[in-house]
Formats: sequence, structure tokens, C-alpha cells
Amino acid sequence: MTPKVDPAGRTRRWTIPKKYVNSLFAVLLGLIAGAFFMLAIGRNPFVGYFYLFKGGVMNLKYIGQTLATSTPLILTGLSVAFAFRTGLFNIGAAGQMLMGGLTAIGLALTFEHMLPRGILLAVIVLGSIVAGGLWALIAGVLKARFNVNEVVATIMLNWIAFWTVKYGVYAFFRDPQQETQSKAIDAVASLKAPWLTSLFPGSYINLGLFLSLIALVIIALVLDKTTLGYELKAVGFNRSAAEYAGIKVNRGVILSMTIAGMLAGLAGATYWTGYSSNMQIDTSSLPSQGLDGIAVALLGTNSPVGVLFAAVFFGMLQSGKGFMTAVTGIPPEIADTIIATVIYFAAAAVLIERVLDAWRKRRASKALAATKKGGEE
Amino acid sequence: MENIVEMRNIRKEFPGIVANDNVSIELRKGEVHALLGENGAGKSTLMSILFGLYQPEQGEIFIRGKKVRITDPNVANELGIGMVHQHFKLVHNFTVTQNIILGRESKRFGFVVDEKSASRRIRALSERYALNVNPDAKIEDISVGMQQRVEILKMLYRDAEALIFDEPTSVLTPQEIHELMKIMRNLIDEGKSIILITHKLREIKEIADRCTVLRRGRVIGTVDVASTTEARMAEMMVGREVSFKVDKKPAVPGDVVLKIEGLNVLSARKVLGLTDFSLEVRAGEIVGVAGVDGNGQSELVEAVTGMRSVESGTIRLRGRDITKQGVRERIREGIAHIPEDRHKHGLVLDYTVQENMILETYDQKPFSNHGLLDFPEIRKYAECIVEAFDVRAGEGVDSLARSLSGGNQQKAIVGREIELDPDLLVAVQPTRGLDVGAIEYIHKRLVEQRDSGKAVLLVSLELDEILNLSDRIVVVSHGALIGDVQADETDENEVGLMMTGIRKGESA
Amino acid sequence: SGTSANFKVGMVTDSGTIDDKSFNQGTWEGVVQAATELKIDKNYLKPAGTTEADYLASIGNLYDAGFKFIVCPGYKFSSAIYKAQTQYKDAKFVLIDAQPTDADGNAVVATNTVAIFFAEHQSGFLAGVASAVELKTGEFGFIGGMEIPAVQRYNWGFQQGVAYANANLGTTITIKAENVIYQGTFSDVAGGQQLAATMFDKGVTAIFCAAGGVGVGAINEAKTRATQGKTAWIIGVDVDQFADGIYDTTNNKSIVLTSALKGIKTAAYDMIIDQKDGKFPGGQTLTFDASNDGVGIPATNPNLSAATTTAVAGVLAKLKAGTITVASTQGDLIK
Amino acid sequence: MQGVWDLIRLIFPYAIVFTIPLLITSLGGLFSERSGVVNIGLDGFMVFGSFVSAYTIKLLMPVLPNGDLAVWIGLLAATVAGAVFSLLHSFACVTLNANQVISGTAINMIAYAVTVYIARTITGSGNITIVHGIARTDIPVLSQIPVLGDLFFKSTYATTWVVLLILVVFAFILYRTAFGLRLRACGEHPHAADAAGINVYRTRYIAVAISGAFSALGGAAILVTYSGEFNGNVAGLGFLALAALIFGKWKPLGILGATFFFGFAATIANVSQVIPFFTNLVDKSPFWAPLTLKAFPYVVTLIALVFFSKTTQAPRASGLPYDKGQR
Ligand SMILES: Nc1ncnc2c1ncn2[C@@H]1O[C@H](COP(=O)(O)OP(=O)(O)OP(=O)(O)O)[C@@H](O)[C@H]1O
Ligand SMILES: Nc1ncnc2c1ncn2[C@@H]1O[C@H](COP(=O)(O)OP(=O)(O)OP(=O)(O)O)[C@@H](O)[C@H]1O
Ligand SMILES: [Mg+2]
Ligand SMILES: [Mg+2]
Repeated sequence: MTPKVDPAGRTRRWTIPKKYVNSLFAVLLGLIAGAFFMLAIGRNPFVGYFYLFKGGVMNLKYIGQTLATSTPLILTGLSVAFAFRTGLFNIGAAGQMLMGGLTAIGLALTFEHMLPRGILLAVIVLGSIVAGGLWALIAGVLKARFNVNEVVATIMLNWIAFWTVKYGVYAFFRDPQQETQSKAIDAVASLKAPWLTSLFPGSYINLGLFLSLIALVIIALVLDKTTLGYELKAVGFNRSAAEYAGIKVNRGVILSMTIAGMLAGLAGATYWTGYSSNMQIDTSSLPSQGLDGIAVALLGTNSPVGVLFAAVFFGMLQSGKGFMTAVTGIPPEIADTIIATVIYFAAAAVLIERVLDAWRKRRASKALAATKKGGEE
Repeated sequence: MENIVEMRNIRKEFPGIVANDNVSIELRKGEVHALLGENGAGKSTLMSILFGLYQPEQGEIFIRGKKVRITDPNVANELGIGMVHQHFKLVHNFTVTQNIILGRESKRFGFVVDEKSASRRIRALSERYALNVNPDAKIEDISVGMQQRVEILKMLYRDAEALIFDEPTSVLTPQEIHELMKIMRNLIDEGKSIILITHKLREIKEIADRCTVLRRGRVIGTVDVASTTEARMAEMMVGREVSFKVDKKPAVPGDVVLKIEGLNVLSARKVLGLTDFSLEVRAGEIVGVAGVDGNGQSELVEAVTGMRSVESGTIRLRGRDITKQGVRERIREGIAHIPEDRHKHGLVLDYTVQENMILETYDQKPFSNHGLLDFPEIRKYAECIVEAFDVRAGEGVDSLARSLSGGNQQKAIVGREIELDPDLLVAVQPTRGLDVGAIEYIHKRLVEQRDSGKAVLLVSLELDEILNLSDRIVVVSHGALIGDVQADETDENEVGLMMTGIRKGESA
Repeated sequence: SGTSANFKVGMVTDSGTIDDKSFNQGTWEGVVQAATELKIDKNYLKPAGTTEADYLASIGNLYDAGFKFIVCPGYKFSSAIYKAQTQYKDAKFVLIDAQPTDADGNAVVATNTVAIFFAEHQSGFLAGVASAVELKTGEFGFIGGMEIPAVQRYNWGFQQGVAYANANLGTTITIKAENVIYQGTFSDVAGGQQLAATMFDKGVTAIFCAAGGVGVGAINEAKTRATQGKTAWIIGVDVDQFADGIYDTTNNKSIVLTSALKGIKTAAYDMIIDQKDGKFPGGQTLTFDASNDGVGIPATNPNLSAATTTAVAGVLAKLKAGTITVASTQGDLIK
Repeated sequence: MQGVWDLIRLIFPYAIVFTIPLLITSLGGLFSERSGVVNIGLDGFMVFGSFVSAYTIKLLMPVLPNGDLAVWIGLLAATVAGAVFSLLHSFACVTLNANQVISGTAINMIAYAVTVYIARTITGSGNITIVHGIARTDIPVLSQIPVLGDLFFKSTYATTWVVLLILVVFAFILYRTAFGLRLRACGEHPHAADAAGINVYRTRYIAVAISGAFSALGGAAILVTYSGEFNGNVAGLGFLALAALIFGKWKPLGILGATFFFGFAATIANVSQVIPFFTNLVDKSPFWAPLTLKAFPYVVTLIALVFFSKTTQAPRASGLPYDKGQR
């Protein structure tokens, strides 16, 4: 393979797989950090990891549970990745997901006794997509028209969504028995399907998984094969050049943000009308899938396929940690610690590159020295 | 004569390129020493080494005969070396004083910056060298020429003895250049020594004592300016004889293609950038727009190409009013645009060459069908352009645009725009930053356009380019059109004078 | 079967933590006590989220790790336990504050499950009497977490207790409607502190907090005031919160006047012991109230005078005897 | 009228208490961004500070004769630990030129996860409660001043004055000292700073350390004033501090105003439940009224951003890695 020179002038040995190599190293370093943390509290990391992964894949129930946990992660990860690819940082997946979830629950509770299941599910799913999209649209418009930084805007929107859901559920959909959650939706309105549940008995796997995979394929196609993707990426890479070429930049920004929001909104539907059957409002924090979505996108190098793998990996950690704690007593936060460190190392990929480069150089010079020696003899 | 600076056998590599290869140069006390060389010859790199921004792989530096290691700009400062960079290093929202004292703050009580006394000292320096700088002005409020003088003051404030000027004149008006030459003479009179980097042979002739020519990182030779011709220096620089003139037949202008009437356009700063501007460009002619940077050229170009909306006035293309049309529609109507800044506007650097070749046409057949891109067609088309315009890239059309050299990037853009087969080609600084070979090539293609009956609107800050290439020259100053002359009936002096805002016939 | 002495006890927390000064803590203390006495394994899981799926997953994790006796505090486990009791037939479940309910809201207590309720209203009543008698006069307030049945019953009982003391024991305590609130979360510490501060500023001398983390903020505010030498009392909830209110360790001074207890710890402990003894009351719904000493105020209350303690003991006796009844519904009470 | 004044007088001291952690955190963010490093990890630093101070105080309280001393040591420990923890961020952003927003996000995630992980190992639950925080006092003489005394000098915490002092001192440092001038230059035009002989990397490390120290102090201030318990989050206040930074246009006085606005709005939202005026509103409209109260600061920030962003005052180089070689 011929070495290529990247923009910064470093010679690259690996061309395509390199970004995945970085991700794999980030995972490795994250796992090492996790091992360190287990050691720090006097636990055996091998035992910890054994049960952590066992808890992700032990049997059909756990596999189903891992996939169910991964489902919203795929979507929020895709949301963040799509925004990234088009030059935007969507830190608002959590809020968009909440709005999608609120809409889904609201539609389900309102129409569950009126519509046949097929149409009902379509309404719920589409509703969540629209709601998430509209919520993100606000940030898109603010960015396009008023140059408002989307990072800050989406953070604000996250908290507005948080309170909207809290009081929305409370005021309109509250379970009469319990202030802390909405009424539960009927099975007819749930994305859980009996046939699927019977494949992975005891798990909360649901049709959301297929929706997320469909979304994944669509996004992959849009990004790589369509004029729309071409435009949006151009806007993301170089706004000025896009403007110069007559691409409607503002429209592009708004559209990208909206699509990202639609994906996160769908995540809300899969979570609250699939994984769950009601919406809880007794938490003080945003849904973790928002931040985790950033992690997923980053680890997946913002490519749809990468997102899939990263989401399943994180889903496995998330769903396996309970079993690990149950068996070993290692705090479940170890999983979040691992995810966080993985992201740090993914962000600091340069470090990995530098170390690899240095190592390669050393090896090369050693090899050189060796051949020289050989020559002298 | 004493050598104030001596650099010996300097070698500096950047990944993939040797920017300086065994370069030696000496600066005598009280001289202006010019550094000449094509783009990328290694001039700035050499000076950055002297100023401590880069460390050389090999070589030695002597200051006043003493061997030194210049590890960072602080050391250079201590040694009395100052530098005015090609791109000014000024903080836009700081005052002149703050910029000058940055890193060298005089303090009260050991930690409070004493701006008052610094400001007084700067005022005194400014008067002594006739620089006319207001120490309390904010950088963003003063002109480019003034900013340059702030850079000079920065060096003087640091008691620099050896002053490096990296292409100081490329951003100045002829008058400001004249002023600068005077200032340099003042500096020499006050006992300073100067290294001057410039591409303009005339300036070297005017002010320099000696000239060192670099080519591809190597010293070709150092000559005594007084006893050397411009042609000789140019030849040393490029390695062959250079023709300064573009070959072209007389123009045969046809119908009016672009007609601008009474155009008023707001600039980015929300003031009128173009006022009551009217202009005609005909088929088969190249109209050159001359003017000092920032006098309405960008507004004109953006208004014509649709990137900026106009306040009033009309723009017609072949008689059709396009004033209200968007960029894309105008491209469809037949306007192509070689933008001034190829990195900012011309290319999506993270797209491949082939993706860049369809930047304006991706949504048209055959490149896409019902919203789906047709990659084989795109590749075929891009390969054609790359072939026809001699774009050299490591992996052909699959190379990232970023990986191409500047000249090849520019050729790709020119190719793309000409392939649009436009009625009007707007070319802005089409050869900026390119070496002589590339310049010749692009000039030839522009003339070809004209000869095939297209209208060409050429906007350039390089007076030579305007004079060489245009059939007709219009001059803008403060957003107004103040001159319209046939290229073969005018000369540099006349156009230069008009650029300062003096209309033809008026006296200074 | 579960009767063997060598079984493992697991617990799943609801959204709080095991030191939430509330039922998670109480339950866990019961589990720990039983596990220590019986020398058996114990563990708890905090679910990843607050959905039924998360609860059931935690139950499943414990089950698969060999914990076949699982205690879950909180009405939020209703549907999860309903599923678990059928899915894990060989496991035993203790559900506190609720009964397992199916999708239609019908209670179904399977033979491997015990549902436990507490008469929070009686507990609140006693705390109300104790506080009123101790302070005699002044203004009281109430801060609840979310408006859930258990919290509401505390509130209503408390108000009735104060009213009883006013009517029968010569106290003149007032409770203004504006000072009876549900903060809306069990977690907003800052909100708790600011609410308590505002109430105290408006002249309230004692606040009954049934609000988890919100109560933490309120307790913190009261401590700050007490340190300044101002009067500020908190009436704790669920467990004896005296220790949480200590602001002066050397003199063992606490701002927690007394606490409205419910015997969660005892309940959890009893169930484990019953299981060990083979007497697990599966299929039953138990209610812990004054009559079986399931609710009350702490046995020792350093902040209560002997007279107060005696008065409360008298009231408790009447409660047991049934001569006093406490309503578990709102009626004319505030909120 | 009297009612409004009573209300203001009632909640003002608590609004200030709520403001102070936001203010110091925002000031930390200001130093970081003014040097050219975006610090979205403020929230994480706050959590971290809250953790370190809680743990320190819990350890020291029983062994030190004076509880207040333990509290002050806790605050100091949080500040120092925050500065140290910030090295993680500066290493990624400054040395490795990583994407600053992503590194900040990672910082947040690490802080949330690791602190609870350790706390849980220590306490079994993940929460750490302290016996008592810092004392609250009326400032002698000054609190007797009519109006102002009620608003500013009653029920104040020493931390409030410490933070205000830090604000003044650091505003002075930023605008009047060599270090401040250099730091601002690094945030606007690092190449200019470099050419002037300033070590951009070092300056940014220092600035990020200040930001880590201050936001950790902010988290600790929450603990020793109104919360009294570490529980793994600071209710998103770090993000609000970030918004205040932008709202306050990256200026010390601006963030003072912005954070106080947030503090006041949040306090009103928090205590509205015991204020009949608001409870009546909520009874009429159980959705819009509480939502409006809670969402107010965020909505206002968005609106403010709409007005500010066109002419954004953000330090020019903030968010951009500094590459010496790049010209
Ligand atoms: N930091 C850098 N990293 C990599 N390559 C560099 C760097 N700086 C300069 N180069 C390369 O080194 C060579 C010499 O560049 P230099 O800037 O010294 O040329 P120059 O003579 O000043 O050109 P110009 O006339 O355009 O200013 C060029 O090929 C340039 O691309
Ligand atoms: N190269 C540098 N890069 C960044 N900050 C610096 C640098 N040098 C100094 N500083 C900071 O600037 C402040 C004052 O600078 P310094 O200690 O250099 O004072 P000084 O020695 O009196 O100044 P000088 O010698 O540069 O005129 C210090 O807080 C220091 O941290
Ligand atoms: Mg140069
Ligand atoms: Mg010094």
C-alpha cells in the first residue's frame, strides 16, 4: 500500500480502516481504564468483564435486552452522526427524543381505542418523528437565520423539552394513581410485538429495532448516494463554497438539523412506546441516550455502519452492567465510566495516532538498523 | 561592512518537502536585502527560522558575528530581530498600544500593565519615524496600511535592528507603497537593516541594495541590485526566460452580455460598498476591473454572481433582468465564476476532485437522476476536465481537493467553470498565489474564452495582470466607477492614479 | 426451595438511592439486618432507568445471579412485580407500598409475593401530635415530593394530628394552605432548600418533609438556621432522621424534631425471617399500622420532652384501641 | 406594591445564594474561552468539585475541632482538584488539538460516571452527605442599611463574598495585567500571541486550569450552601453557566448580570409554590404556568442569543485548536 499524505502532512499507512483502528484503540483504552477502576476498588477486572459481557449476551433474554437498549442509541447516535456529517453538533438529541416520546405517548393514549393497530403505530411513529424534527427545527432556524450556535441552542431546548414533558405528562396524561408517570399505553399501541418478544422471551425488544435499522439504511443512502446528501455535506464541509455554488445554505442547515431531530424523535417513540409503555417524570436529568448518542456517533466515526456497531457495543455494556453488579457487586457506574473514557480517547484520537506513529517509526528504524548491521557483516 | 545577520547552510524540511536546502544568506548593517523567489520557494520559511518560529534541521545563525540559537520569537526579539509577517499578527479588538506591548508589557507595581506610558512611548516613536499612527485606535478601525505601520512600530518598540518584511506591499495601494518605501529609507537612515521579501522586481530595483534569489528551497545567487536587470532576476527566479506579456489578438467585441445599471450594494459592514455603479461587458472582450482592495470589487462580484442582494439598480444578462435571481439560477443563465478565494469559495476541500467538479451541476442530468447521484457519469466528466486542464493529483479524480497543490486546485476550478460553457465568465484574482507557469496557462485559457466569443469580467488587484490581459479597463474607487479606458491606450501610471480616486484628466 | 437457610436476598431500588432517608434506606436496612443475622448474601441494584423494563431487568439480573428473594420498595414496581411473579415462579417477592397490578390496573398478589402497605396517615398523625405538643404554638408547613398516595396520606394524617392536638391537648398550631405543597420531584435539593427557607422566613417554625432529596435541601436549610441560633424544625419521614439533622456533633444537636416512621425496615426484615422459617405469607396483602406497631414515631426523640412523649403514648394507645380514627383520605384537608 | 417588595426581599438572599455557584462557574468558562478553549465540560467540573468537597468535608469533619475549617478545606480541595482534573481537557484540546466540544462532552461523562462510581464504593449508595455546610450570617452594620441591607447583607454566606472577590480580582487580572492581556490575545489571535513571544499552549493550560478550578469551586459552593449532599449531578447548572457566559457576552460584568438573572428566575420558579400569586396561576393553568416558570431562563437565553448572535462577541479563536505550523 502506498503511504498517503493527509492534510496535516503526516504519512498515513492505513487509509480507509484507520478511523476504525482509532475507534478500536479507544475501546481498548476505555476497557483498560475500566479495568483500572475495578482494580482501584479491589476487584478482579477479569471477573468484572466476564460478567459484564455475560450480562449482555448470556441468553436470548439478555441478547434481546441488549438489542432493546441499543435501539434508541442507534437512533440518537445516527442523529448526532448525521448532524456531524453536515457540519452541525447536535447536543440536543435528548430534548428531541423527549418531544418525540411525549408526542408518541400522547398519540397512543389518545387514539389507542380508535384506530386499528397498523394505522395507530404509523401515527405514533410519524408523530414522534415530526415532533423531534420540529423541535430540532427551532435550533436549525436559529442557526440559519440568526447565527445562534446550535450547541447552546440545543442545550437550552433540552431543558425546555424536559420541563415541557414534565408538565405536559402531568397536566394531560397523568396516571390518576401516580403523579410520577403517564398512564400506561395499551398493548395495541405498543411497538412491542408478541412474535418478537417470543423470540427473545423476557426482553423488551420491540419493533423500534427494525425502525432504527430502516432509518440507518435510509440515512446511509441519503448521505452517500443522493443529491440531498451531497448538498448537505457540502454545506457542512464548507458553507461558503456551498453558497458560492448556489446551494441554499440556510435551507441545508435547517434541513440537516430537522432530519437529525426526526431521528432522535423516533428514538423517543421506540423508547417510551416500545421499551417502556409510559413516560416517567420523576427524574431530574435528561434521558441518557442524548449524551450517549454523541458517544455512539463519535465511536462509530459518524458513519451509519459504525454507529450500528457502537450502539450495540454500548447497549451491551448498559444492559450487562446490572448482571455484573448483581454477581460481583462492582458498581454499575463502571459501564458509564468505560463509555466516557472511550469517548475521551476517541476525541483524543491524535494521541493514539501519535503513539502508533512513534511505535511504527521505532520499529522501522530498528528494522533499518538491523538490515544495516546485516549489511556490515 | 559588518554582517548583522548571517544564516549558514540552513535546512528545513516539512513532511514531503524540503523548504530550505542549504540556504545561506547575510544581511549587512544598513542595507536593504531583497529575497526573491516563486511561491513556495522557501522565503517565508527562511525568515520564520530567523525569527524563531521554526527550528532548522541543520545550519547555523550568527547575529553580529555571534553564533545563536533562536528557539522562539522572544529570543529573536532579544537579539534585535523583528518581523512584519505576510499575514499581520494583530489582535483585532485590541488597541494599537496593546498590540505593540503584547508580550513586552511595561508594568506598574510589577503586574499592572502600564498602557499610558507605553502609549506615550509609541506616539514618540511614531513621530520619529513619521509613521502617523494613533496609539489608542483599535486595530479593526484602521486601514491595512496603518496596520502595517503598527507592525513596524511593534519592531521598533522592541528595539529591533534587523527588520524583516514579508511581502509588505502586496496589500498596499501604490501610494501606500510609496509611503512604505520612504519609511524604509528612514529606517535605514536610523541605522536599521532590512530584509525585504517581495515578488515585485520593480520594488527591488527601487529600494534594495542586494538581492538573494531562491528557487525550490535553494539559493540561486545573490546579486547587486544596481548592476542587475529585472529580466535577469526574473530568469534566476524561474529558471528560464519569462515573457511578461500575454499573447493575444485584438478583441472583436460583440453584443452586450452583462449590463449593470445604477447598482447600489451594501457591503458586509452594512455601508454602501458600490454606489450608482454602471458597467457593460460585451461578448468577445475581457473587461478588467482595477482598484485597490476593498473599493467595491467584492460587492460587484457578489452582486453579479448573486451571492449578495442589491439595494437598487439592475443587472441584465443578455438583456434579461437577473437582479432578483439566486446564485444557482444565474449559473443556469450562463454566469460562471472563478472565485477570489479558492479555499473559502472555490472548493469543498474535503470532497474529492470529482465531487468538486459537479459542485454547481450535481442536481442535473447526467450527474443525477431523481435525486440519486450517478457516480460513473460524474467520474467520466471529472476525468475529462482533469485531462483537459492538466490538473495533476496523486490519485486522479479520487484525490481529496485538499491534497492538491494551489496551482492544481486553481486549474481545477478554472476547468470546472469553463466547462460550464458560460456566456459570462467572472474571474477574480484568477492567478493569485500561483507560479509563473500556472499563470501563463490560465491567462491563455481566459484569452481563449474571449476569442470564442464569451464575455470575461476580470477582477484583479495585480495591476500588471489587468494591464496585460484586459481589452478594456474600468477602475473602481470607493465603490464608484471612476474610469473606463481601452487597455492599449493607457498605462500603469494613469490607472494607478485613478485607483487612488483621481479621475482621468483631473490633476492630483 | 426458598425455605432453606442458604438463600440470597436482593433488593431493587426505585429512583432514589439506598440512603435516601426514605423507603429505599429503610428496606435496605432491613435486608442488611436480616442478612447479617442469617449470614446470607445480600445485594441491591439501582435500575438504569425508571421504566418497567428497567425494573424487570434488574429483578432478572438479581434472579439470574441467584438472588431468589427480592424486595422492591415503591408503587412503581406494581407492574414489574406483576410480571416477575409469573416469570420467576421459584422466586419470592416483597412489594412495599403497593400491590402487583396487571395491565388493566387489577391487583393480583400471586402466591410467591407479599404486598405490604403502611398506614402513613397514622404515622403522620402521631408526628403531628408530637410536634404540636412539643412546640405548643406557632405555624407548621408541609413539603411533599410528588403527589403519590403514600405521601398524601402522610400529609393528611399530619394535618389531622395537629388538629387533634389543638382540639384536645391545648395547643394552638396553625397550618396555612399556602404552606402545604408538593414540590413535584423527589430530587430537587435546591428547590427544597429554597422552599424551606421561604417558609421559615414567612414564619413557619416546623416543616414536615416527605420528599426524598427535596427534604435533604430542607434539612440543610434548617441546619444552617439552627447554626445561626434561629428556630427551624424539620419533621422527618419514613425512617428516624434525627442523625441527618445533626448540626452540632459535639452536643448532638439536631433540627429533626421527630420523624413519622413507617416500619419498612421491620417489614423487610420480618419477611426475610419468615421466609427462612418457612412462614412466608405469600399471596397476602399486609398492612402495617399502629395496631401492630408498624407505624409511629421513634422510640427515642431527644428533641421531645418527657411530657410530649407521654402525651403521644396516650394518643397511640387510643389509636390502637380504635377510639381515635385517622382518615386516609383528603376530606376537608389541605391538598 | 408592598407585596412585590416583600416578595423580592424574601427571595433576594436565596437568589444570590443560587447565583454564586453559577457565577463562579461561568467566570471559569470565561477564562477558558477567552484563552481560546471552549469548555463545555463545566457541568462535569461542577459535579467533580461537589464530589471532592463532599468527600473531603466528610473525612475531615469528625477529626477537625472546628467544622467550619473542614468546610473551607473542602472548598479549597475542590478548587485544586478541579484544576488538576482540567488537565484532562487541556491535554486533549491544547496538546492534542482534539475537538473541544467533544472533549468537553467526554469530561462531563467522565465526571458523572467516575464520581458516582467512587462515591458508591465509599458510601454504598453514591451519595455523600455532609453534617453541615457553611454558616450564614447577617453582615453586622451593613445589614441595617435600609433596602440594600435587606437585599444584600442579610443571610449571606462567606462564599458569596469570596466569589465576588474572585470576580473582582480576576476581572482585574483579565483586563489590567500582562497575563490577562496575553490570555485575551491567545483567545483572539493565537498566532499574534505566539509571534509576540507568548506561549499559547501554556497560557491555555493555565486558563483551562482556572476554569476547572472555578467550576469545581462552583460545585463545591452548591454543596456547602444549599444542597449539603453530593448526589452525582448539579441539575445541569454547568450548562446554564455556559449559557450565562454567552448571554453575558464573555465579559465579567455581563456574566454577573446574566447569572443573577438566572438565579433570580430559578429561585422564583422554585419558591413560586409557596407564593399565593403564583399558585393561583398554576391552579388556573397546570401546564403553562409551571412550564413558563421553569423554562423561563432557557427561553430568555434563546431570545437573547437571537439578538446577540449576529454580532457575536465570542473570542475569535475559541473552539479552534491552535496549530503553530498552520499559517
Ligand atoms: N508549516 C508548514 N507545513 C508544511 N509545509 C509548509 C509549511 N510552511 C511552509 N511549507 C511549505 O514549504 C514550502 C516553502 O514555503 P514558504 O512559505 O517558505 O514559501 P514562500 O517562498 O514564502 O512563498 P510565498 O511567495 O507564497 O510566500 C512550500 O512548499 C510550503 O507549502
Ligand atoms: N511565555 C508566556 N506564555 C504565557 N504566559 C506567560 C508567558 N510568560 C509569562 N506569562 C504569564 O504572564 C504573567 C507575567 O509574566 P512574567 O512572569 O513573564 O513577567 P515578567 O518576567 O515581568 O515579564 P517579561 O519579562 O515578559 O516582561 C505571568 O502570570 C505568567 O504566567
Ligand atoms: Mg511567503
Ligand atoms: Mg519574564
